[in-house]
Amino acid sequence: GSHSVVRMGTEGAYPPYNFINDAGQVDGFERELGDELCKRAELTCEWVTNEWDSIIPNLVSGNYDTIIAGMSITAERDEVIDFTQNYTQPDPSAYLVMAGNEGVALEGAVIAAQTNTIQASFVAEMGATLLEFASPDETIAAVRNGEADAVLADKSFLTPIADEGGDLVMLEREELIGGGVGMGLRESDGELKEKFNAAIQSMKDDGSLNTLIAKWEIGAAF
Amino acid sequence: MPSTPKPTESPVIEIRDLHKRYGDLEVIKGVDVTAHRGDVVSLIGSSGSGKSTLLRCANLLEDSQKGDILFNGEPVRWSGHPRRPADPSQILRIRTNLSMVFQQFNLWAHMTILQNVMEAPVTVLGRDRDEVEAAARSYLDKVGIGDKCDVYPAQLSGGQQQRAAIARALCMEPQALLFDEPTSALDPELEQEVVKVIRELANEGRTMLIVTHDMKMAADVSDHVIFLHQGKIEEEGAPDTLFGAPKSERLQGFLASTMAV
Amino acid sequence: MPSTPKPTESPVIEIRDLHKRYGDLEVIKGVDVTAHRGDVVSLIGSSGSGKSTLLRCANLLEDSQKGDILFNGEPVRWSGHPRRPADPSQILRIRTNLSMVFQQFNLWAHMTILQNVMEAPVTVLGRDRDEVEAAARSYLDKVGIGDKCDVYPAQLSGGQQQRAAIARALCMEPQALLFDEPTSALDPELEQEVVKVIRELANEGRTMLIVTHDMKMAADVSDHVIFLHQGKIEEEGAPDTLFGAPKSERLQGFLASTMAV
Amino acid sequence: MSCWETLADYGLRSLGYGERLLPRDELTICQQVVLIGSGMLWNIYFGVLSVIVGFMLATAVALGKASQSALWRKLSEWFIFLFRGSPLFIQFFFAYFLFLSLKSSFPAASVFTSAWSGALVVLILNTAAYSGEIFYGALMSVPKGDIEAADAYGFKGWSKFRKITWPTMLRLAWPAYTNEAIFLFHATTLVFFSGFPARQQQGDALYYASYFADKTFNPFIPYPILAGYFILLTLIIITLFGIVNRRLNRHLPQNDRPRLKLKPRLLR
Amino acid sequence: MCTDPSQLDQFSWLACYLTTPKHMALYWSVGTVLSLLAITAPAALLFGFGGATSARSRITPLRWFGKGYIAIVRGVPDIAFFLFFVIALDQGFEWIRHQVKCPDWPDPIRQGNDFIVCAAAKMPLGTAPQWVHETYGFFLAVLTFAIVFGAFAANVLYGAMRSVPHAQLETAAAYGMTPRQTFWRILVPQMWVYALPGLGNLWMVLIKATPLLFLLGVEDIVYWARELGGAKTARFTDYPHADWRMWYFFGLLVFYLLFTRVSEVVLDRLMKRLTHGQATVGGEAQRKAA
Ligand SMILES: Nc1ncnc2c1ncn2[C@@H]1O[C@H](COP(=O)(O)OP(=O)(O)OP(=O)(O)O)[C@@H](O)[C@H]1O
Ligand SMILES: Nc1ncnc2c1ncn2[C@@H]1O[C@H](COP(=O)(O)OP(=O)(O)OP(=O)(O)O)[C@@H](O)[C@H]1O
Ligand SMILES: [Mg+2]
Ligand SMILES: [Mg+2]
Repeated sequence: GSHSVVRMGTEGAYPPYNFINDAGQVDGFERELGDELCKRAELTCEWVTNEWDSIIPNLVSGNYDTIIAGMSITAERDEVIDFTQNYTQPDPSAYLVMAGNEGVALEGAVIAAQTNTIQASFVAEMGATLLEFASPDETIAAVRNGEADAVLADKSFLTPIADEGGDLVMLEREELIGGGVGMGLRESDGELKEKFNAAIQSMKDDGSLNTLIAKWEIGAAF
Repeated sequence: MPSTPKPTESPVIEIRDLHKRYGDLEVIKGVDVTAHRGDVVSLIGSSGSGKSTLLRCANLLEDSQKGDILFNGEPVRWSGHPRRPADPSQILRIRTNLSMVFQQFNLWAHMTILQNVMEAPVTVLGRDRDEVEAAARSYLDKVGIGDKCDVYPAQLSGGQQQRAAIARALCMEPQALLFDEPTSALDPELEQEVVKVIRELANEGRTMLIVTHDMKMAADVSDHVIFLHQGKIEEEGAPDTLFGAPKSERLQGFLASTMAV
Repeated sequence: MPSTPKPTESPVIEIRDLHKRYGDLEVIKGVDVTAHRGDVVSLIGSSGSGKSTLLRCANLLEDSQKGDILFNGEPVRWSGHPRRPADPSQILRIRTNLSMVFQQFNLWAHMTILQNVMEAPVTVLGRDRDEVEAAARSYLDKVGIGDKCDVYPAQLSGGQQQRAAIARALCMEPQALLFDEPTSALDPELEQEVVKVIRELANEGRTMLIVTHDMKMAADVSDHVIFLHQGKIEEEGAPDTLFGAPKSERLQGFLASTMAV
Repeated sequence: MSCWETLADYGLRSLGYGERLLPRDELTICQQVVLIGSGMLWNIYFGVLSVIVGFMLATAVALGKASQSALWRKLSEWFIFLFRGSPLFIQFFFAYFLFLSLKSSFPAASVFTSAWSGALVVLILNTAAYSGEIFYGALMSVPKGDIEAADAYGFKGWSKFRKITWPTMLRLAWPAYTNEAIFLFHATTLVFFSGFPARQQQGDALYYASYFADKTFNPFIPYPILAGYFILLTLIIITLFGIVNRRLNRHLPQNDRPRLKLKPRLLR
Repeated sequence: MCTDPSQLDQFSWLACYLTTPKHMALYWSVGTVLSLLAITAPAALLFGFGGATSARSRITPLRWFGKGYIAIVRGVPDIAFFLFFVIALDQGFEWIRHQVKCPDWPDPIRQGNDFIVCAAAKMPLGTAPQWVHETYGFFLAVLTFAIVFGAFAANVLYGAMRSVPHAQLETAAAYGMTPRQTFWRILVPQMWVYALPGLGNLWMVLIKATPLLFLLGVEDIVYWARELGGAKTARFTDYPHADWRMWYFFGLLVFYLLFTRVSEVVLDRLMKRLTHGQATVGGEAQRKAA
C-alpha cells in the first residue's frame, strides 16, 4: 500500500542501536540512520516503541510499518517478515566476566544471557549452564553478584560497559552468531522495502553509513 | 361471630386437598381450607404439624405435589414437575393481595424499620411515596414502635421486630393476610392490641389465616378454627364448638394442657 | 412454692443496681435481681422493657455501665472503659455454670441438631463423647424431637428449633439456666412439657431466670416474679401476691389484658 | 518424529529430564503442547505448595488481625499491608536481591536464589497476606448469634474458633478464597517471567510458550495452548474447591430447584 | 547548567536529574496508570455485574454465555491473556471496520502472516497523529483489563448474590415483588456486604496488575522505572550511573503502598457503612466500639 506516514517500530532499550535519551526521545544509531533513510526515500516517518517480545506480531498485524531495532537477519525471521539489505556487518557476541576471573573454562561455566535471544540458544547448545534473565541489565548484575561466571551478549552492547573500567572485563573469545542487522517489513509491503533498500544502498555508496557506524561504535564498516 | 358463608361470592382463599412433601417427609397430607371475605380462620396444632408450611403454600412460596389453591375463585395454574405456579402475572396478582407475617419475621436487614414497611407499597403497588410514609408511620404507631422508625432490625428486641413485621404486612392493605404466630414474642398487653387490630381488619372485610399457639386468641378472633395434626385436619369448626366440645381425642388432649394451669 | 432464702449460702446469681445503655438509649436503669439455689425467678414486662438485655448482661454477653453481678457470691471483675469483664478464666467459670436459651435460638447453622446439643459438653466441659451423645439423645427425646437428630436447624419448624435450643442448654447440666421466652414458639401441650422440665430442674437444685410473656407459666413455675417496666423494676414479689394483688397501676394495666379474654 | 516420542523426549524437560536442547526449527503443535504442558509442572508445584502452606499462615494472620493483642494485630496488619500493597514482581525483585545478599553472609541461604525455593517463599507469603485479609473479612461477617451462643456456652479460644467460628468463616470466605487460589496459580507464571532466572531452559509453562512465540513469531498458537492448560487447571481448582464449598454449605436447604426453562423456539 | 561538572555530587544535580524529560515521562505515566484504574474499575464492575446476572439468568443461552465468560476468562493468567489478546482484539476491530467500510476490497485480509485491511479500516487511521495511536492503545488496554477483571468481579458478585439469606428474598416474593424488583431492591443492596471484601481484594489485585500494562503497549511506571533505573554509561546520557533499579523499585514500592493505603481507608469506610446495624460480628464490633 501507499504510506502517508511510515511508522518506525523500535525497542528503545538497546544502546547503542536504540535507546531513550534523557529527553525521553528515541535516540541512537538507528534513530539517526532511520531519519536519514526517510529523508532520502522522501517519506514522513514517526517513531514508535514496542516491547521486544511482540515486536514482530505487531508489525504483521499493521500497528507500525517497519522494525528498526537492531534485529539480526535470520532465516527464521525471514520466513515471517521481509528484511532490507543489512545496514551493519554481522556483530560478534562477546563474554563479560569479573576482573580476575578471565581464566574461567566457559564450557563448564554458568553463563547468563537474556531470555529468548540468539545468545541464550547458543549457550544452551555449547553445553554450559545457561541462566536466563528477563532483561540485559539483570544478566550483567548476575555476573557481579556471582550467580553467573560470565554473560554472553552482543559485543557492541558490552563494549561500553567494559569500557567503564569497573570490575568487569571482556574476554578475547568471540562468537559469530548473529547476521547483519536489517530493517524488518511486512512481506506484503514490497514497495516500501524497495524504497528503503535504495536508500540504504545510497548511504552505503556515499560512505555516510560508515560514518554513522563509526560514530556509534557499532562494529566493522562496509 | 359464627362463620357465615356468603354463597354469592367465591371464597377469597380456598385450598383443596393439598399435599406437600420435603424429600421423603410428607408434611401436608390433604388439607382443605376455605376462607371468605372478612373471615378469620385460625390454624392450631402442635409444633411440626405443618402449620407454617400450609401458610407458605398458600402464599405460593412452596411448591406442592397435589391439590388446588384458589383465590377469589381463580385456581392457581401449575406446570412442571415438581409442579409450581406457572403464570407469573397470576402469582403477582395473588401475592399483592396477600400479605404474610413470617414466624421468624424476616425483616430486610439492610433497611431501616420505616423503609421495611414502605418498601412493598411503593415498589410493588406503585403508591405515592409520601402517602405511604404517612401510612407506614401510623401503622408503626399503631403497633407501638413509632419511635423506632430509623433503626435497623438488628437493633430491635424480639417483640419489636415482630411488631415491625406486622406493620409491614398491614401497610400493604391487602385483601387477605397470613399471620404465622403473630404474637409469639409479644406480652399480653400487646397481644390484646394485635387482637384488636385483627378484629378491625375483619370488620373492614379482610380475610385472615392465623397460625397461633394461643388458644384464647384463637377462640377470641376466629370465625373458624382448624386443628391440624401430623399434616391432616383432625377437627374443625366454630371456636365455640371446637373449644367447648372437642370431639377427637387428640384435640381433647391438646386442649387439656391449655386448661391445666 | 414460696421463695425461701437460704441465708447460709450466697445466692447463685445476684445482680446489683445494673445500668446498661445502647448508645444514647438507656435500657436498664438500676435493676437488682437475686436468685438462690433452686430458685425460679421470672421476668415479665412489656416488649422492649429490657428483659432480654438483662439476661444477656447476666451472661456477660453485654458490657454494662454500672452495677455489680455476682455468681455464688463472687463478684465479676471489670476493667476498661466501656467496662467489660476483666478475667477470662472467671468468665469461663461463670459461663460453663450458666446455660442460656436465646430468644432467637441461635442454633449453630452448620451443625446438625445432635451436634448442636453435644458440642459444648464435649468441647468445653471435655466430657466423654459417647456419654454426652446418650445424654443429648435423651434430652432431645424429652423435648420431643428425638427423630430430628440428624437434620440441620434450617430444616426445622420454629417450635422444633426452640426445643433443640432448650435441649442444648439442658445438656450442659449447669448450675443455673437463663431462658429467654422458652415457650414462645410452642403449643400449649409442649409448653406444659417445658413447665414440667423446669420444675424438675428446680427440684434438682438448679437456679433459673426465665423471661416470659406467659403469665400462667410465670405464676405456675416461679418462686419470685419481677415486673420490669422501661428498664426499672416496677414491682416484684411471690407470684401469688404479684398476680393476686398487684399494687402498681402499670402492673394492674399489664395484667388486665391477660384476664381480658 | 511421532507425538509419542515428543512426549517421551520433552514431557519432563522442564525438570531437566529428556532432550538436552529445546526444539529449534520445524516446530510442531505437538512439541508446543508437550513442552508447555511440561512447564505446567512448575506452575502446579508452586501453586499447590503455596496454597497449602499459605492457607495455614493466612488463618494465623487473620486471627492475628482480629486478636485483642495489639502486638499481634499490628504485626498481622503490617504483614498484610506490605504483601497486599505491592506488586508481586517487586516482591520477587526485592526477595531475589535479599536472598543474594543473604547468600554472601550465610552460604546456606544460597538455596533461596533458586526459583524452586526462593520464589516459593515469596508466593507463600503473598498468598498468606491476600487470603489472610479475605479470612479476616469473613470473620467479621459471621452472624453474631452464633458467636454469642458459643460464648454463652463457655466456648473460648481455640475450641470456639475451631468449632464455631472457623466453619462459618470458611463458608463465607470460600468464594473469594477460590478466586485467590486461582490468582495464585496464575501468579506462578510471573516466577520466570520477571522474577527468578531460568536455569538450563527449565521453566514454567509461560517460559516455554514465550519461547515458542519468539521462535515462530506467532503468538496465536502457544499462548492459547497455555490458556487452554490454565483453563483446565482452573476448572480442576474450581471443582475441588466446589466440593469443599458444597460441604461447607450442606446445612442450607437446597434451593437449586430446576429453573423455568425458556424453550428455544428456533426449530419452529 | 545541569551537566556542569562542578555541580555533580550536589543537590542540584539530583534536581536536574530528576527533572529530565525522561523522568517527566515517568511522572506522566503515574497519571496514565491512575486514569487507567479509574476507568477500568467501573468498567470491570459493569462487566462483572453483567456476567453475574447473565450467569443466573433464566434464559439458557444467556446463562451459558455468562458462565462461559466467567469460566474461560477467569481461567487464563492475565499475562498470557495480555500477550495475545490485545493483538486479537485490535485485529477484530479492524476486521469489522473493514467489512463495513470496504465491502468491495479485492485482496484477502490475511496474506501469509500479514493482516492487511484497507486504509480506511485501520484503527486508528494511518494518518492519525501519535496521540490518537496512544489513546487507542490506552483504550484497548482498558478494555482488556475490564474484560479480564470483569470475569473475576462477576464471580464475586455471583457468590455474593447467593450469600443473601434466602428468607430475605422469599419475603420479597411474598410481598408481591417481581423477580426484577426483588433483584434490585433486596438482592443488590444486600449483596454488597458479602461482595465488598471480594471486590476490595480484586481492586488490590487490579492495582498490582498495572505493571503488566507494558505488555499492552502502554508505557507504565514500571516500564519507565526499569528504563531509568538500569545502569547507564556516560556515552548515552548526561547522567551516567550504576544499576539503580533498587532505588526506582523502592520508589514504586512506596507508590503502591501509599495507593493501597488510600484504597484501604476508602474500602474500610464503605464496609463500615454497609455493616452498620447488621447482626454480624463486624456490625457488633462497630456497635461495641461506639
Ligand atoms: N443492639 C441494639 N442496639 C440498640 N438498641 C437495642 C439493641 N438491642 C436492643 N435494643 C433496644 O433495647 C431495648 C430493650 O431490648 P430488649 O431486647 O432487652 O427488650 P425485651 O424486653 O427483651 O423485649 P421483647 O419482649 O420484645 O423481647 C429495646 O428498646 C431495643 O430497641
Ligand atoms: N426446609 C425443610 N426441609 C425439610 N423439612 C422441613 C423443612 N421445613 C420444615 N420441615 C419439616 O416439616 C414439618 C412441618 O414444619 P412446619 O414449619 O410447617 O411446622 P409448624 O406446624 O409451623 O410448627 P411450629 O409450630 O413449630 O412452627 C416439620 O417436621 C419440619 O421439620
Ligand atoms: Mg411454624
Ligand atoms: Mg427479648
